[in-house]
Amino acid sequence: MQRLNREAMAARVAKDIPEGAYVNLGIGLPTMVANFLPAEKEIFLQSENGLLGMGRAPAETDVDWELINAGKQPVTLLAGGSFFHHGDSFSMMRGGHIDICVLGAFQVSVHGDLANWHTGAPDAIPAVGGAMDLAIGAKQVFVMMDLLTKNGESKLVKACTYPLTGLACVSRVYTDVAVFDVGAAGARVVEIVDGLSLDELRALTHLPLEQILEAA
Amino acid sequence: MQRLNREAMAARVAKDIPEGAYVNLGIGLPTMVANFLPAEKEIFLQSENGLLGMGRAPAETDVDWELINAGKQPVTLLAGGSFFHHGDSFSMMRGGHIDICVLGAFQVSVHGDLANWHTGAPDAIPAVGGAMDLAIGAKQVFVMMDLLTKNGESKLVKACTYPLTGLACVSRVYTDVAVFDVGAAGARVVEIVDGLSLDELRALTHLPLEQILEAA
Amino acid sequence: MIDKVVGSIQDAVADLQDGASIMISGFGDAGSPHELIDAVIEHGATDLTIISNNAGAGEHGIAALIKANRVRKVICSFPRQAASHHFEARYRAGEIELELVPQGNLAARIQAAGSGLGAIFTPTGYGTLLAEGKETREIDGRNYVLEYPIHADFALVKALAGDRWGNLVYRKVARNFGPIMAMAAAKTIVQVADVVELGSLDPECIVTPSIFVDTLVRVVPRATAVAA
Amino acid sequence: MIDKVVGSIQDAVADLQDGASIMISGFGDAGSPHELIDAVIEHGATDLTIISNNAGAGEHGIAALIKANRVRKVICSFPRQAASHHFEARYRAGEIELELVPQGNLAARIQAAGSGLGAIFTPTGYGTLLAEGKETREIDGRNYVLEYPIHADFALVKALAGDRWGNLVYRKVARNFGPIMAMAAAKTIVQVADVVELGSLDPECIVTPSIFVDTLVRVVPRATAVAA
Repeated sequence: MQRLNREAMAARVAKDIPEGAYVNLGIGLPTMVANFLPAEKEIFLQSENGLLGMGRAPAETDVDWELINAGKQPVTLLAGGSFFHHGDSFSMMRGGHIDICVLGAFQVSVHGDLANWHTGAPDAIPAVGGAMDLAIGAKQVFVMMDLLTKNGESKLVKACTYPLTGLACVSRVYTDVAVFDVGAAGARVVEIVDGLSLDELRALTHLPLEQILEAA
Repeated sequence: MQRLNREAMAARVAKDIPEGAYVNLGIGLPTMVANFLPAEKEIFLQSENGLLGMGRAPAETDVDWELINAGKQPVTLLAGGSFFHHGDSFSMMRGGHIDICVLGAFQVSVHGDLANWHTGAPDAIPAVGGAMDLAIGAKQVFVMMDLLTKNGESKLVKACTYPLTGLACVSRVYTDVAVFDVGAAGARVVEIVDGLSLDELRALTHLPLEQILEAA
Repeated sequence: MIDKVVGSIQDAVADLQDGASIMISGFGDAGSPHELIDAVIEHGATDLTIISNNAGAGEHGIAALIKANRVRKVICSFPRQAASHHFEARYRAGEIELELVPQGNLAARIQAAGSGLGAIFTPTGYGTLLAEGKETREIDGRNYVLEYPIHADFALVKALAGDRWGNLVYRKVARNFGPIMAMAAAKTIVQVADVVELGSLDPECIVTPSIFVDTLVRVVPRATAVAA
Repeated sequence: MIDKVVGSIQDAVADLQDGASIMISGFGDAGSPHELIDAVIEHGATDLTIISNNAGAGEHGIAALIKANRVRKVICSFPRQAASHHFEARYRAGEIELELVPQGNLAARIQAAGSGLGAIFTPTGYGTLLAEGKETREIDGRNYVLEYPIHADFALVKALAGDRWGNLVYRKVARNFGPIMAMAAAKTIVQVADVVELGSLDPECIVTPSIFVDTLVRVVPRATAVAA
């Protein structure tokens, strides 16, 4: 089985982002998607701490700690980029203006419920940041995650057991072994990596999955 | 009786505006107050169409129709003035940031209810503009009006008969013959023009008025 | 390459449809996109709902749209201006519906739409005719009226300058409703006096970031057009 | 003449009181008014409620305030950062109360306070732990949670430059919560790297108009201070 590594997953997500899209990439794994957006396409990256038109990481000598992304990493601003306050930034995110948001997850349900902010561990200090806003605000929410936990349990589930971030908000899930559409109709398989059968995927997830043909 | 003319009323209101105050002057008579603000005091005039730090009318040759006040008259911008959009402008007005707002009125009740937007005439086309926002948003709302209508009826009333603009919002009423404080305690006379007695004022208004001493 | 600038004002409004709701920037004439409105008249769309501060005055802008009998409903704060005779005539004839909204509620409801809020408790209008029949609530000793967001299919906005991504700056009080309407409409169409190079607008001074703008068209200011 | 600039950072925070609620700008270190926070520690006010995006990290800023045991409650979206050990220790010891608010709700509730709204129906958090016990409502087929404004006695804000009236401009993403907190506090205290002449800030580019600012103090940027 040709399991995708992190770079390959990021490249796969990047393939689904069209030119002209306004995109927010969540902290962590989703940030890597930026590295795979084709240079010839103009795609607008928004960061919730107040910038639109985010560019790549700067050279070490050009680091400006007042020009960082939501993950507090130094970034650059493209020509045509802009700065704005947190009110306007979250209006973009909550008002339906972001076309695509890419997030990591602990679990996603077949109906698109998302759990990605809290493990529910009783001693954990809760922290939510912008996760719940991103989950409900973008036109499309993509999730990137390994399909299985380290213990081999599917993170694509019938119903989330972790505390929810948002209800019925995810539209597509990119994993290391398959891509799924999720939503009202349940989970459907869009792509499987070479060497993994649909039956094997059903066995991994314990879900009655069907594959759909995607228009190329 | 030394009835105050419009200029004298405007000057009287101006006397109660301290240095550093953020002030919105309503359309019509209140606009005249600007002419009587002492030049040596810095007082900040806000106009709801998006400017703060409004200056006097420009010379005819300097008129700019994108630099007007809420009454759509050409104005100027002082050094230190700023432009902003309608959302921010009404946040200033509704969020308690304006210290004093000066408005005209059809009627004011002794408890500070204001009627200044609609005569209630069945054939009138209703128009409210920012009147209701100004009435409820400023820290203090001053009203400027002649005490009597052309028919000799008091515009300071026990209860407004015209449609209301706002409830219990006016704090002080400046008229051509007296200045009143209004509010929960009812109307009290702050000043009377020379030649008019308190009893005569009671007769004009049909109100059981008492005079209060104001700290000079 | 993304270029939101279209070549003609007719192209800018090409996908208007009958029955559309349209926000129109401006406070009186300042910031009113007169040329875009002329293009709407030329386009022919009718049965429109107009959301704007005023209902037009004189013979241009919204007044011309009303005169051409394209407007079914106006949502505004101040329809009664000097020379608002076209609105008045249609209104008195019962040919146009009016939803009168206090100016601050108009701004806040437009902002609520742009920001994704479901409803807001606003202080303005409580206890008045304009709150009749509306839900009210006392919160921390003060009374509020529940008001709902105002969305629109289109926003027509006038700005000073924009770039091909759609970033905008405005001029003086012509800014007024432009930035908040651009956030609240499904499609925002902007007329600018100048289209500038990408990167020439200071990122600290951009008032409307590109995300809120769909289409730009350059409109030569009238005075210049006459001189040219 | 109105001059909101005070001569020392001690003067800037002089009227703080025990039990005060204080908004503090910043997203991580960017835009955090570290020197004003140091002045709060020096001032001695305690039993404070802090409203900010984070709960401090490392040894400076909000972390130092918590370390000094001045904070009773934190209202924030993301208290768990690398090196947020001072918050963690107090929180685990039950010495500090936490109200966790999704970042967009935090921004919207601060804006509601600054704008005079009584409450807002917000889409974020519906169906989650953070909405438990809160009023909800379905509006136009979507579910919302009722959230209330967050006011504060003071806002401590870091800006790039200001003038004696209190007009402000910011630098890059250090802007973040500054402009909206300045609108929501009874008293807004700002540290700026530069105090500029009145009229030298472009009126089209002023981000925070003077009406939202009460006190300014010039704080020489750290790097410059070392060099000087």
